[in-house]
Amino acid sequence: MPLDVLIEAMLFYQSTPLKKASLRKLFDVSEADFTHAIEQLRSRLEFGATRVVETDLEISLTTAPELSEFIESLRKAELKGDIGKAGAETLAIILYREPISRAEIDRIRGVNSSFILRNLLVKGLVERDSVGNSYQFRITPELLRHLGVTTKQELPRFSEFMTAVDSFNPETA
Amino acid sequence: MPLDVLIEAMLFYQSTPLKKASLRKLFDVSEADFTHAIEQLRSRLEFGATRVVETDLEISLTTAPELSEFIESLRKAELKGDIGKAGAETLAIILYREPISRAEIDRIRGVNSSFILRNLLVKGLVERDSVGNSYQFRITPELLRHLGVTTKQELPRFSEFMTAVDSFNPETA
Amino acid sequence: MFVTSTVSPFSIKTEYFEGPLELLIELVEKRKLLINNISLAEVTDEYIAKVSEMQEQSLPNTAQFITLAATLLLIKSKSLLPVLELSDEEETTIHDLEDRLRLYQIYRDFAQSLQAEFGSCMMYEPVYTPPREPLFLPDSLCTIPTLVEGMERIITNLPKPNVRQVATVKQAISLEEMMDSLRQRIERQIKTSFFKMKAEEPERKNVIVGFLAILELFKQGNLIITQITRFEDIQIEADRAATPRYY
Repeated sequence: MPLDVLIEAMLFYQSTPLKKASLRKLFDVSEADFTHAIEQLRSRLEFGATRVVETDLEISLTTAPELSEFIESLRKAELKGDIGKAGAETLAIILYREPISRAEIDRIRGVNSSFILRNLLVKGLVERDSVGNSYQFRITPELLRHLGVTTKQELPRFSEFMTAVDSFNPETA
Repeated sequence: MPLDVLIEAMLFYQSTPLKKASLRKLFDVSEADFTHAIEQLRSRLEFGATRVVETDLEISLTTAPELSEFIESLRKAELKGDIGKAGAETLAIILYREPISRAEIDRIRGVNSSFILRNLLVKGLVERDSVGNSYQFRITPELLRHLGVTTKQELPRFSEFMTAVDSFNPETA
Repeated sequence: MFVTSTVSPFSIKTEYFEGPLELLIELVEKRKLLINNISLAEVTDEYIAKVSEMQEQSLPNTAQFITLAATLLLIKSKSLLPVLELSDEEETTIHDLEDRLRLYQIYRDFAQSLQAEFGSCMMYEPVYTPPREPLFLPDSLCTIPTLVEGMERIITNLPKPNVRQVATVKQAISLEEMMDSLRQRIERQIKTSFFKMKAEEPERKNVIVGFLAILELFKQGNLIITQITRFEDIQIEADRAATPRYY
Protein backbone atom coordinates (compact mmCIF):
# COMPACT_ATOMS: atom_id res chain seq x y z
CA MET A 1 0.00 0.00 0.00
CA PRO A 2 1.40 3.44 -0.84
CA LEU A 3 2.21 5.61 2.19
CA ASP A 4 -0.34 8.30 1.28
CA VAL A 5 -3.13 5.69 1.32
CA LEU A 6 -2.01 4.33 4.69
CA ILE A 7 -1.95 7.83 6.14
CA GLU A 8 -5.41 8.53 4.71
CA ALA A 9 -6.71 5.26 6.19
CA MET A 10 -5.31 6.14 9.58
CA LEU A 11 -6.78 9.66 9.53
CA PHE A 12 -10.13 8.34 8.30
CA TYR A 13 -10.24 5.60 10.92
CA GLN A 14 -9.25 7.84 13.85
CA SER A 15 -11.25 10.84 12.60
CA THR A 16 -9.41 13.13 15.00
CA PRO A 17 -6.12 15.05 14.66
CA LEU A 18 -3.03 12.84 14.93
CA LYS A 19 0.57 13.72 15.75
CA LYS A 20 2.75 13.72 12.66
CA ALA A 21 5.67 12.43 14.73
CA SER A 22 3.70 9.33 15.81
CA LEU A 23 2.60 8.64 12.24
CA ARG A 24 6.18 8.86 11.00
CA LYS A 25 7.27 6.53 13.77
CA LEU A 26 4.43 4.08 13.05
CA PHE A 27 5.29 3.90 9.34
CA ASP A 28 9.02 4.23 10.01
CA VAL A 29 9.59 6.84 7.29
CA SER A 30 11.83 9.89 6.91
CA GLU A 31 10.45 13.38 7.20
CA ALA A 32 10.98 13.95 3.47
CA ASP A 33 9.04 10.80 2.51
CA PHE A 34 6.31 11.72 4.92
CA THR A 35 5.98 15.27 3.59
CA HIS A 36 5.95 13.92 0.05
CA ALA A 37 3.17 11.44 0.92
CA ILE A 38 1.09 14.26 2.45
CA GLU A 39 1.51 16.25 -0.75
CA GLN A 40 0.36 13.26 -2.79
CA LEU A 41 -2.63 12.83 -0.51
CA ARG A 42 -3.53 16.51 -0.79
CA SER A 43 -3.50 16.46 -4.56
CA ARG A 44 -5.36 13.15 -4.79
CA LEU A 45 -8.16 14.50 -2.58
CA GLU A 46 -8.37 17.79 -4.45
CA PHE A 47 -11.63 17.07 -6.29
CA GLY A 48 -13.28 15.13 -3.49
CA ALA A 49 -15.15 16.04 -0.32
CA THR A 50 -12.24 15.81 2.13
CA ARG A 51 -9.15 17.89 2.92
CA VAL A 52 -5.95 17.39 4.90
CA VAL A 53 -5.63 20.00 7.68
CA GLU A 54 -2.09 20.43 8.95
CA THR A 55 -0.33 22.32 11.74
CA ASP A 56 3.35 22.09 12.64
CA LEU A 57 2.74 19.01 14.77
CA GLU A 58 -0.61 17.54 13.79
CA ILE A 59 -2.66 16.42 10.86
CA SER A 60 -6.35 15.72 10.40
CA LEU A 61 -8.91 14.81 7.73
CA THR A 62 -11.97 17.07 7.43
CA THR A 63 -14.66 18.10 4.98
CA ALA A 64 -13.72 20.72 2.36
CA PRO A 65 -14.41 24.37 3.24
CA GLU A 66 -16.70 24.72 0.19
CA LEU A 67 -19.00 22.19 1.85
CA SER A 68 -19.44 24.15 5.07
CA GLU A 69 -22.93 25.39 4.28
CA PHE A 70 -24.07 21.95 3.20
CA ILE A 71 -22.73 20.26 6.36
CA GLU A 72 -24.21 22.98 8.53
CA SER A 73 -27.60 22.26 7.02
CA LEU A 74 -27.21 18.67 8.26
CA ARG A 75 -26.39 19.64 11.79
CA LYS A 76 -28.72 20.53 14.57
CA ALA A 77 -28.51 24.26 15.13
CA GLU A 78 -25.42 24.72 17.18
CA LEU A 79 -23.85 27.89 18.46
CA LYS A 80 -20.53 28.34 16.77
CA GLY A 81 -19.69 31.16 19.07
CA ASP A 82 -17.53 34.19 18.53
CA ILE A 83 -13.92 34.15 19.69
CA GLY A 84 -14.06 37.82 20.66
CA LYS A 85 -11.50 40.56 20.16
CA ALA A 86 -9.13 39.33 22.87
CA GLY A 87 -9.38 35.72 21.67
CA ALA A 88 -8.65 36.69 18.06
CA GLU A 89 -5.72 38.83 19.15
CA THR A 90 -4.22 36.00 21.20
CA LEU A 91 -4.70 33.57 18.30
CA ALA A 92 -3.02 36.00 15.88
CA ILE A 93 0.03 36.11 18.14
CA ILE A 94 0.15 32.31 18.54
CA LEU A 95 -0.30 31.81 14.78
CA TYR A 96 2.75 33.92 14.07
CA ARG A 97 4.97 33.01 16.99
CA GLU A 98 4.15 29.40 17.88
CA PRO A 99 5.42 27.76 20.03
CA ILE A 100 5.11 30.72 22.38
CA SER A 101 4.94 31.13 26.17
CA ARG A 102 2.21 32.99 28.03
CA ALA A 103 4.74 35.56 29.23
CA GLU A 104 5.55 36.51 25.64
CA ILE A 105 1.87 36.72 24.71
CA ASP A 106 1.25 38.96 27.73
CA ARG A 107 4.15 41.19 26.73
CA ILE A 108 2.84 41.71 23.21
CA ARG A 109 -0.74 42.30 24.33
CA GLY A 110 0.27 44.38 27.35
CA VAL A 111 -2.21 42.50 29.49
CA ASN A 112 -2.55 39.22 31.37
CA SER A 113 -3.79 36.51 28.98
CA SER A 114 -4.31 33.56 31.30
CA PHE A 115 -8.09 33.76 31.22
CA ILE A 116 -8.26 34.00 27.45
CA LEU A 117 -5.72 31.19 26.99
CA ARG A 118 -7.69 28.89 29.25
CA ASN A 119 -10.75 29.68 27.20
CA LEU A 120 -8.97 28.84 23.94
CA LEU A 121 -7.61 25.60 25.46
CA VAL A 122 -11.07 24.54 26.58
CA LYS A 123 -12.38 25.16 23.06
CA GLY A 124 -9.50 23.09 21.66
CA LEU A 125 -8.34 25.98 19.45
CA VAL A 126 -4.86 25.96 21.00
CA GLU A 127 -2.88 23.37 22.89
CA ARG A 128 0.03 23.60 25.29
CA ASP A 129 3.15 21.60 25.96
CA SER A 130 5.00 21.78 29.20
CA VAL A 131 8.53 23.07 28.55
CA GLY A 132 10.64 23.36 31.69
CA ASN A 133 8.66 25.42 34.16
CA SER A 134 6.25 26.95 31.71
CA TYR A 135 3.91 26.10 28.88
CA GLN A 136 4.37 26.68 25.19
CA PHE A 137 1.21 27.34 23.21
CA ARG A 138 0.48 26.18 19.68
CA ILE A 139 -2.46 26.24 17.30
CA THR A 140 -4.49 23.08 16.62
CA PRO A 141 -6.05 21.59 13.48
CA GLU A 142 -9.33 22.46 15.22
CA LEU A 143 -8.49 26.15 14.83
CA LEU A 144 -7.66 25.76 11.14
CA ARG A 145 -10.95 23.89 10.65
CA HIS A 146 -12.78 26.86 12.14
CA LEU A 147 -10.91 29.22 9.85
CA GLY A 148 -11.65 27.08 6.78
CA VAL A 149 -8.02 26.55 5.75
CA THR A 150 -5.85 23.44 5.56
CA THR A 151 -2.66 25.24 6.69
CA LYS A 152 -2.12 28.61 8.36
CA GLN A 153 -0.23 29.84 5.31
CA GLU A 154 -3.53 29.71 3.39
CA LEU A 155 -5.11 32.32 5.64
CA PRO A 156 -6.07 35.48 3.79
CA ARG A 157 -3.44 38.18 4.44
CA PHE A 158 -1.17 35.71 6.26
CA SER A 159 1.96 36.46 4.23
CA GLU A 160 1.30 40.20 4.38
CA PHE A 161 0.94 39.84 8.14
CA MET A 162 4.13 37.76 8.42
CA THR A 163 6.10 40.34 6.46
CA ALA A 164 4.77 43.16 8.61
CA VAL A 165 5.75 41.45 11.85
CA ASP A 166 9.09 40.27 10.45
CA SER A 167 10.01 43.84 9.62
CA PHE A 168 10.21 44.51 13.35
CA ASN A 169 13.58 43.69 14.81
CA PRO A 170 13.67 40.48 16.83
CA GLU A 171 13.98 42.04 20.28
CA THR A 172 10.76 44.01 19.93
CA ALA A 173 8.87 41.50 17.79
CA MET B 1 -20.85 21.00 -6.00
CA PRO B 2 -21.12 17.78 -8.04
CA LEU B 3 -23.53 15.22 -6.59
CA ASP B 4 -20.81 12.61 -6.01
CA VAL B 5 -18.88 15.07 -3.81
CA LEU B 6 -22.00 15.92 -1.82
CA ILE B 7 -22.73 12.23 -1.26
CA GLU B 8 -19.13 11.61 -0.22
CA ALA B 9 -19.27 14.58 2.20
CA MET B 10 -22.46 13.26 3.72
CA LEU B 11 -21.11 9.71 4.16
CA PHE B 12 -17.79 10.95 5.50
CA TYR B 13 -19.35 13.41 7.92
CA GLN B 14 -22.07 11.10 9.25
CA SER B 15 -19.69 8.11 9.35
CA THR B 16 -22.56 5.66 9.56
CA PRO B 17 -24.56 3.77 6.89
CA LEU B 18 -27.28 5.96 5.37
CA LYS B 19 -30.50 5.05 3.57
CA LYS B 20 -30.16 5.51 -0.17
CA ALA B 21 -33.79 6.56 -0.38
CA SER B 22 -33.26 9.39 2.11
CA LEU B 23 -30.16 10.59 0.26
CA ARG B 24 -32.06 10.70 -3.04
CA LYS B 25 -34.83 12.60 -1.36
CA LEU B 26 -32.39 15.02 0.29
CA PHE B 27 -30.70 15.83 -3.02
CA ASP B 28 -33.95 15.52 -4.97
CA VAL B 29 -32.45 13.41 -7.78
CA SER B 30 -33.67 10.51 -9.91
CA GLU B 31 -32.51 6.97 -9.26
CA ALA B 32 -30.48 7.05 -12.47
CA ASP B 33 -28.65 10.26 -11.53
CA PHE B 34 -28.05 8.90 -8.06
CA THR B 35 -26.64 5.61 -9.36
CA HIS B 36 -24.47 7.51 -11.80
CA ALA B 37 -23.09 9.73 -9.02
CA ILE B 38 -22.28 6.64 -6.91
CA GLU B 39 -20.40 5.16 -9.88
CA GLN B 40 -18.41 8.38 -10.24
CA LEU B 41 -17.65 8.34 -6.53
CA ARG B 42 -16.50 4.72 -6.69
CA SER B 43 -14.10 5.39 -9.51
CA ARG B 44 -12.76 8.59 -7.98
CA LEU B 45 -12.01 6.78 -4.69
CA GLU B 46 -10.41 3.80 -6.45
CA PHE B 47 -6.82 4.67 -5.52
CA GLY B 48 -7.55 6.01 -2.06
CA ALA B 49 -8.11 4.49 1.37
CA THR B 50 -11.91 4.55 1.37
CA ARG B 51 -14.59 2.53 -0.46
CA VAL B 52 -18.32 2.88 -1.00
CA VAL B 53 -20.15 -0.07 0.49
CA GLU B 54 -23.70 -0.59 -0.74
CA THR B 55 -26.53 -2.85 0.31
CA ASP B 56 -29.97 -2.84 -1.30
CA LEU B 57 -31.12 -0.06 0.97
CA GLU B 58 -28.05 1.51 2.51
CA ILE B 59 -24.77 3.05 1.57
CA SER B 60 -21.67 3.82 3.63
CA LEU B 61 -18.02 4.80 3.40
CA THR B 62 -15.48 2.40 4.92
CA THR B 63 -11.77 1.69 4.66
CA ALA B 64 -10.72 -0.47 1.72
CA PRO B 65 -10.73 -4.24 2.38
CA GLU B 66 -6.99 -4.39 1.56
CA LEU B 67 -6.46 -2.23 4.63
CA SER B 68 -8.40 -4.43 7.05
CA GLU B 69 -5.31 -5.97 8.61
CA PHE B 70 -3.75 -2.54 9.11
CA ILE B 71 -6.96 -1.14 10.68
CA GLU B 72 -7.22 -4.17 12.95
CA SER B 73 -3.68 -3.55 14.20
CA LEU B 74 -4.59 0.09 14.90
CA ARG B 75 -7.63 -0.98 16.84
CA LYS B 76 -5.62 -3.39 18.95
CA ALA B 77 -2.96 -0.77 19.66
CA GLU B 78 -5.64 1.69 20.68
CA LEU B 79 -7.15 -0.79 23.13
CA LYS B 80 -3.81 -1.88 24.54
CA GLY B 81 -2.35 1.38 25.91
CA ASP B 82 -3.45 2.58 29.35
CA ILE B 83 -5.68 5.64 29.75
CA GLY B 84 -2.81 7.80 31.05
CA LYS B 85 -2.83 10.61 33.58
CA ALA B 86 -5.22 12.74 31.52
CA GLY B 87 -7.51 9.72 31.12
CA ALA B 88 -7.51 9.10 34.88
CA GLU B 89 -8.35 12.78 35.52
CA THR B 90 -11.23 12.71 33.07
CA LEU B 91 -12.51 9.45 34.50
CA ALA B 92 -12.27 10.93 38.01
CA ILE B 93 -14.40 13.98 37.12
CA ILE B 94 -17.01 11.76 35.53
CA LEU B 95 -17.01 9.48 38.55
CA TYR B 96 -17.52 12.35 41.02
CA ARG B 97 -19.77 14.57 38.91
CA GLU B 98 -21.83 12.28 36.66
CA PRO B 99 -23.90 12.85 34.64
CA ILE B 100 -21.69 15.53 33.16
CA SER B 101 -21.41 17.14 29.72
CA ARG B 102 -18.21 17.35 27.72
CA ALA B 103 -18.29 21.14 27.93
CA GLU B 104 -18.35 20.94 31.73
CA ILE B 105 -15.49 18.41 31.81
CA ASP B 106 -13.43 20.69 29.55
CA ARG B 107 -14.24 23.71 31.66
CA ILE B 108 -13.12 22.03 34.87
CA ARG B 109 -9.96 20.52 33.40
CA GLY B 110 -9.11 23.68 31.45
CA VAL B 111 -8.32 21.69 28.29
CA ASN B 112 -10.25 19.99 25.54
CA SER B 113 -11.09 16.38 26.42
CA SER B 114 -12.71 15.05 23.25
CA PHE B 115 -9.91 12.66 22.30
CA ILE B 116 -9.63 11.26 25.82
CA LEU B 117 -13.39 10.75 26.03
CA ARG B 118 -13.33 8.70 22.85
CA ASN B 119 -10.66 6.49 24.31
CA LEU B 120 -12.70 5.98 27.48
CA LEU B 121 -15.79 5.18 25.38
CA VAL B 122 -13.91 2.66 23.23
CA LYS B 123 -12.66 0.90 26.36
CA GLY B 124 -16.14 0.68 27.83
CA LEU B 125 -15.16 2.75 30.88
CA VAL B 126 -17.71 5.50 30.23
CA GLU B 127 -20.93 5.73 28.28
CA ARG B 128 -22.86 8.67 26.91
CA ASP B 129 -26.50 9.63 26.53
CA SER B 130 -27.72 12.18 24.05
CA VAL B 131 -29.44 15.04 25.91
CA GLY B 132 -30.72 17.80 23.65
CA ASN B 133 -27.81 18.99 21.53
CA SER B 134 -25.07 17.46 23.63
CA TYR B 135 -24.02 14.30 25.43
CA GLN B 136 -23.95 13.48 29.10
CA PHE B 137 -21.22 11.13 30.26
CA ARG B 138 -21.44 8.46 32.98
CA ILE B 139 -19.24 5.68 34.29
CA THR B 140 -20.36 2.30 32.90
CA PRO B 141 -22.00 -0.12 35.36
CA GLU B 142 -19.08 -2.51 34.67
CA LEU B 143 -16.49 0.01 35.83
CA LEU B 144 -18.55 0.96 38.90
CA ARG B 145 -18.61 -2.72 39.87
CA HIS B 146 -14.89 -3.02 39.14
CA LEU B 147 -14.19 -0.03 41.42
CA GLY B 148 -16.57 -1.38 44.05
CA VAL B 149 -18.56 1.86 44.17
CA THR B 150 -22.22 1.63 45.14
CA THR B 151 -23.04 5.27 45.88
CA LYS B 152 -21.15 8.42 44.97
CA GLN B 153 -21.40 9.81 48.48
CA GLU B 154 -19.16 7.06 49.81
CA LEU B 155 -16.31 8.06 47.46
CA PRO B 156 -13.22 9.34 49.32
CA ARG B 157 -13.36 13.07 50.16
CA PHE B 158 -16.60 13.40 48.20
CA SER B 159 -17.92 16.60 49.78
CA GLU B 160 -14.47 18.24 49.88
CA PHE B 161 -13.98 17.70 46.14
CA MET B 162 -17.51 18.79 45.31
CA THR B 163 -17.10 22.04 47.22
CA ALA B 164 -13.79 22.78 45.50
CA VAL B 165 -15.26 22.25 42.04
CA ASP B 166 -18.48 24.13 42.84
CA SER B 167 -16.61 27.17 44.11
CA PHE B 168 -14.68 27.44 40.87
CA ASN B 169 -16.39 30.06 38.81
CA PRO B 170 -14.65 30.66 35.49
CA GLU B 171 -16.34 34.04 35.06
CA THR B 172 -14.07 35.52 37.69
CA ALA B 173 -10.98 33.51 36.83
CA MET C 1 -16.96 39.72 26.98
CA PHE C 2 -16.85 38.18 30.40
CA VAL C 3 -16.62 41.45 32.23
CA THR C 4 -20.18 42.46 31.48
CA SER C 5 -21.34 39.49 33.53
CA THR C 6 -19.26 40.33 36.62
CA VAL C 7 -19.95 44.05 36.67
CA SER C 8 -23.16 44.80 38.50
CA PRO C 9 -26.12 45.41 36.21
CA PHE C 10 -26.46 48.91 37.65
CA SER C 11 -23.05 50.13 36.54
CA ILE C 12 -22.83 52.30 33.49
CA LYS C 13 -21.94 50.31 30.41
CA THR C 14 -19.00 51.82 28.62
CA GLU C 15 -17.01 50.38 25.78
CA TYR C 16 -14.79 47.75 27.30
CA PHE C 17 -11.07 47.57 26.63
CA GLU C 18 -9.22 44.54 27.87
CA GLY C 19 -5.73 45.98 27.54
CA PRO C 20 -4.06 49.38 27.59
CA LEU C 21 -2.58 49.01 24.09
CA GLU C 22 -6.02 48.23 22.72
CA LEU C 23 -7.40 51.46 24.20
CA LEU C 24 -4.43 53.53 23.08
CA ILE C 25 -4.49 52.32 19.48
CA GLU C 26 -8.22 52.96 19.36
CA LEU C 27 -7.69 56.60 20.42
CA VAL C 28 -4.89 57.16 17.91
CA GLU C 29 -6.84 55.59 15.06
CA LYS C 30 -10.02 57.47 15.92
CA ARG C 31 -8.10 60.64 15.03
CA LYS C 32 -6.61 59.00 11.94
CA LEU C 33 -3.10 59.62 13.28
CA LEU C 34 0.14 57.72 12.84
CA ILE C 35 1.90 56.32 15.86
CA ASN C 36 4.50 58.84 17.08
CA ASN C 37 5.28 61.13 20.02
CA ILE C 38 2.99 63.82 18.72
CA SER C 39 -0.07 61.62 18.35
CA LEU C 40 0.57 59.92 21.69
CA ALA C 41 0.80 63.30 23.43
CA GLU C 42 -2.41 64.30 21.73
CA VAL C 43 -4.44 61.34 23.00
CA THR C 44 -3.03 61.41 26.54
CA ASP C 45 -5.86 63.44 28.07
CA GLU C 46 -8.53 61.21 26.65
CA TYR C 47 -6.61 58.09 27.66
CA ILE C 48 -6.37 59.36 31.22
CA ALA C 49 -10.04 60.29 31.33
CA LYS C 50 -10.89 56.75 30.24
CA VAL C 51 -8.62 55.13 32.84
CA SER C 52 -10.04 57.38 35.52
CA GLU C 53 -13.50 56.12 34.52
CA MET C 54 -12.27 52.51 34.65
CA GLN C 55 -10.82 53.06 38.09
CA GLU C 56 -14.16 54.33 39.36
CA GLN C 57 -15.88 51.23 38.00
CA SER C 58 -13.17 48.96 39.47
CA LEU C 59 -12.64 47.22 36.12
CA PRO C 60 -9.94 44.52 35.93
CA ASN C 61 -6.37 45.21 34.77
CA THR C 62 -6.55 48.89 35.75
CA ALA C 63 -2.99 48.69 37.11
CA GLN C 64 -1.65 47.93 33.63
CA PHE C 65 -3.58 50.89 32.21
CA ILE C 66 -2.07 53.18 34.83
CA THR C 67 1.49 52.06 34.09
CA LEU C 68 0.95 53.04 30.49
CA ALA C 69 -0.70 56.32 31.53
CA ALA C 70 2.53 57.25 33.31
CA THR C 71 4.52 56.80 30.10
CA LEU C 72 1.99 58.81 28.13
CA LEU C 73 2.17 61.65 30.63
CA LEU C 74 5.93 61.71 30.30
CA ILE C 75 5.56 61.97 26.54
CA LYS C 76 3.04 64.73 26.87
CA SER C 77 4.99 66.63 29.53
CA LYS C 78 8.12 66.44 27.43
CA SER C 79 6.34 67.64 24.31
CA LEU C 80 4.83 70.62 26.12
CA LEU C 81 7.80 71.27 28.34
CA PRO C 82 10.98 70.47 26.43
CA VAL C 83 13.08 71.51 29.45
CA LEU C 84 11.87 68.44 31.32
CA GLU C 85 14.78 66.07 31.69
CA LEU C 86 14.12 62.39 31.08
CA SER C 87 16.37 59.57 32.19
CA ASP C 88 17.81 57.16 29.63
CA GLU C 89 15.48 54.54 30.95
CA GLU C 90 12.48 56.78 30.36
CA GLU C 91 13.63 57.60 26.84
CA THR C 92 13.86 53.86 26.17
CA THR C 93 10.42 53.22 27.66
CA ILE C 94 8.93 55.91 25.41
CA HIS C 95 10.66 54.56 22.35
CA ASP C 96 9.61 51.00 23.22
CA LEU C 97 6.01 52.07 23.63
CA GLU C 98 5.86 53.31 20.06
CA ASP C 99 7.34 50.04 18.80
CA ARG C 100 5.10 47.91 20.97
CA LEU C 101 2.10 49.83 19.77
CA ARG C 102 3.03 49.48 16.11
CA LEU C 103 3.58 45.75 16.55
CA TYR C 104 0.37 45.43 18.49
CA GLN C 105 -1.45 47.20 15.66
CA ILE C 106 -0.23 44.57 13.17
CA TYR C 107 -1.44 41.70 15.35
CA ARG C 108 -4.71 43.50 16.06
CA ASP C 109 -5.37 44.08 12.34
CA PHE C 110 -4.73 40.44 11.56
CA ALA C 111 -6.89 39.42 14.52
CA GLN C 112 -9.78 41.37 13.03
CA SER C 113 -9.61 39.36 9.84
CA LEU C 114 -9.33 36.13 11.88
CA GLN C 115 -12.41 37.07 13.84
CA ALA C 116 -14.34 37.70 10.63
CA GLU C 117 -13.11 34.43 9.14
CA PHE C 118 -13.75 32.34 12.25
CA GLY C 119 -16.61 29.87 11.83
CA SER C 120 -17.68 31.36 8.47
CA CYS C 121 -16.40 28.42 6.46
CA MET C 122 -16.05 25.46 8.79
CA MET C 123 -14.37 22.21 7.84
CA TYR C 124 -15.85 19.29 9.75
CA GLU C 125 -14.46 16.13 11.24
CA PRO C 126 -16.74 13.11 10.98
CA VAL C 127 -19.35 12.74 13.68
CA TYR C 128 -17.98 10.31 16.23
CA THR C 129 -19.89 7.07 16.57
CA PRO C 130 -18.74 4.89 19.44
CA PRO C 131 -18.15 1.21 18.63
CA ARG C 132 -21.20 -1.01 18.81
CA GLU C 133 -19.67 -4.09 20.40
CA PRO C 134 -19.55 -3.58 24.18
CA LEU C 135 -16.02 -3.96 25.47
CA PHE C 136 -14.79 -3.55 29.00
CA LEU C 137 -11.06 -2.95 29.29
CA PRO C 138 -10.11 -1.45 32.65
CA ASP C 139 -6.39 -0.93 33.16
CA SER C 140 -4.07 -0.48 36.14
CA LEU C 141 -5.13 3.18 36.42
CA CYS C 142 -8.77 2.28 37.02
CA THR C 143 -8.59 2.17 40.80
CA ILE C 144 -10.11 4.41 43.45
CA PRO C 145 -6.72 5.70 44.76
CA THR C 146 -5.56 6.65 41.23
CA LEU C 147 -8.83 8.42 40.51
CA VAL C 148 -8.68 10.28 43.83
CA GLU C 149 -5.18 11.44 42.87
CA GLY C 150 -6.54 12.54 39.50
CA MET C 151 -9.23 14.55 41.24
CA GLU C 152 -6.60 16.16 43.50
CA ARG C 153 -4.60 17.22 40.45
CA ILE C 154 -7.67 18.74 38.84
CA ILE C 155 -8.50 20.73 41.94
CA THR C 156 -4.89 21.94 42.30
CA ASN C 157 -5.02 23.15 38.70
CA LEU C 158 -8.30 25.05 38.98
CA PRO C 159 -7.67 28.79 38.46
CA LYS C 160 -7.58 30.66 41.77
CA PRO C 161 -9.34 33.94 41.05
CA ASN C 162 -9.04 35.34 44.57
CA VAL C 163 -5.29 34.91 44.84
CA ARG C 164 -4.78 36.77 41.59
CA GLN C 165 -7.01 39.65 42.60
CA VAL C 166 -5.14 40.18 45.86
CA ALA C 167 -1.82 40.22 44.00
CA THR C 168 -3.13 42.85 41.59
CA VAL C 169 -4.42 45.09 44.36
CA LYS C 170 -1.05 45.06 46.10
CA GLN C 171 0.90 46.34 43.14
CA ALA C 172 -1.78 48.69 41.93
CA ILE C 173 -1.25 52.37 42.38
CA SER C 174 -4.07 54.72 41.67
CA LEU C 175 -4.12 57.12 38.81
CA GLU C 176 -4.05 60.00 41.29
CA GLU C 177 -0.93 58.68 43.01
CA MET C 178 0.82 58.34 39.69
CA MET C 179 -0.15 61.87 38.62
CA ASP C 180 0.92 63.25 42.00
CA SER C 181 4.36 61.77 41.76
CA LEU C 182 4.86 63.12 38.26
CA ARG C 183 3.62 66.54 39.33
CA GLN C 184 6.06 66.61 42.23
CA ARG C 185 8.84 65.75 39.92
CA ILE C 186 8.02 68.55 37.51
CA GLU C 187 7.69 70.92 40.43
CA ARG C 188 11.20 70.08 41.45
CA GLN C 189 12.37 71.27 38.07
CA ILE C 190 10.00 74.13 37.52
CA LYS C 191 8.43 76.49 39.97
CA THR C 192 4.75 76.86 39.40
CA SER C 193 1.73 77.44 41.51
CA PHE C 194 0.82 73.80 41.68
CA PHE C 195 0.89 73.85 45.46
CA LYS C 196 -1.47 76.75 45.59
CA MET C 197 -3.71 75.17 43.01
CA LYS C 198 -3.80 71.93 44.94
CA ALA C 199 -4.66 73.67 48.21
CA GLU C 200 -7.60 75.42 46.62
CA GLU C 201 -8.85 72.27 44.96
CA PRO C 202 -10.23 69.56 47.24
CA GLU C 203 -11.22 67.23 44.37
CA ARG C 204 -8.15 65.16 43.44
CA LYS C 205 -9.49 64.52 40.00
CA ASN C 206 -9.56 68.25 39.35
CA VAL C 207 -5.90 68.52 40.31
CA ILE C 208 -5.18 66.24 37.39
CA VAL C 209 -7.29 68.31 35.08
CA GLY C 210 -5.53 71.45 36.34
CA PHE C 211 -2.15 69.89 35.78
CA LEU C 212 -2.99 68.98 32.23
CA ALA C 213 -4.44 72.44 31.67
CA ILE C 214 -1.20 74.08 32.78
CA LEU C 215 0.79 71.88 30.45
CA GLU C 216 -1.61 72.90 27.72
CA LEU C 217 -0.98 76.57 28.47
CA PHE C 218 2.71 76.10 27.82
CA LYS C 219 1.96 74.68 24.44
CA GLN C 220 -0.33 77.53 23.53
CA GLY C 221 2.34 80.00 24.55
CA ASN C 222 0.27 81.65 27.25
CA LEU C 223 3.00 81.11 29.79
CA ILE C 224 6.53 82.28 29.49
CA ILE C 225 9.27 80.05 30.76
CA THR C 226 12.52 81.72 31.64
CA GLN C 227 15.63 80.07 32.88
CA ILE C 228 18.17 82.64 33.96
CA THR C 229 21.17 80.37 34.12
CA ARG C 230 21.51 76.66 33.65
CA PHE C 231 20.55 74.55 36.67
CA GLU C 232 18.70 77.49 38.10
CA ASP C 233 15.00 77.59 38.84
CA ILE C 234 12.76 78.01 35.89
CA GLN C 235 10.49 81.00 36.06
CA ILE C 236 7.04 80.78 34.66
CA GLU C 237 5.00 83.81 33.88
CA ALA C 238 1.70 84.44 32.22
CA ASP C 239 2.05 86.00 28.82
CA ARG C 240 -0.49 88.72 29.43
CA ALA C 241 -0.12 91.63 31.79
CA ALA C 242 -3.68 91.28 33.03
CA THR C 243 -3.36 87.76 34.35
CA PRO C 244 -1.88 87.20 37.79
CA ARG C 245 1.74 86.18 37.84
CA TYR C 246 2.85 82.73 38.77
CA TYR C 247 5.97 83.60 40.80
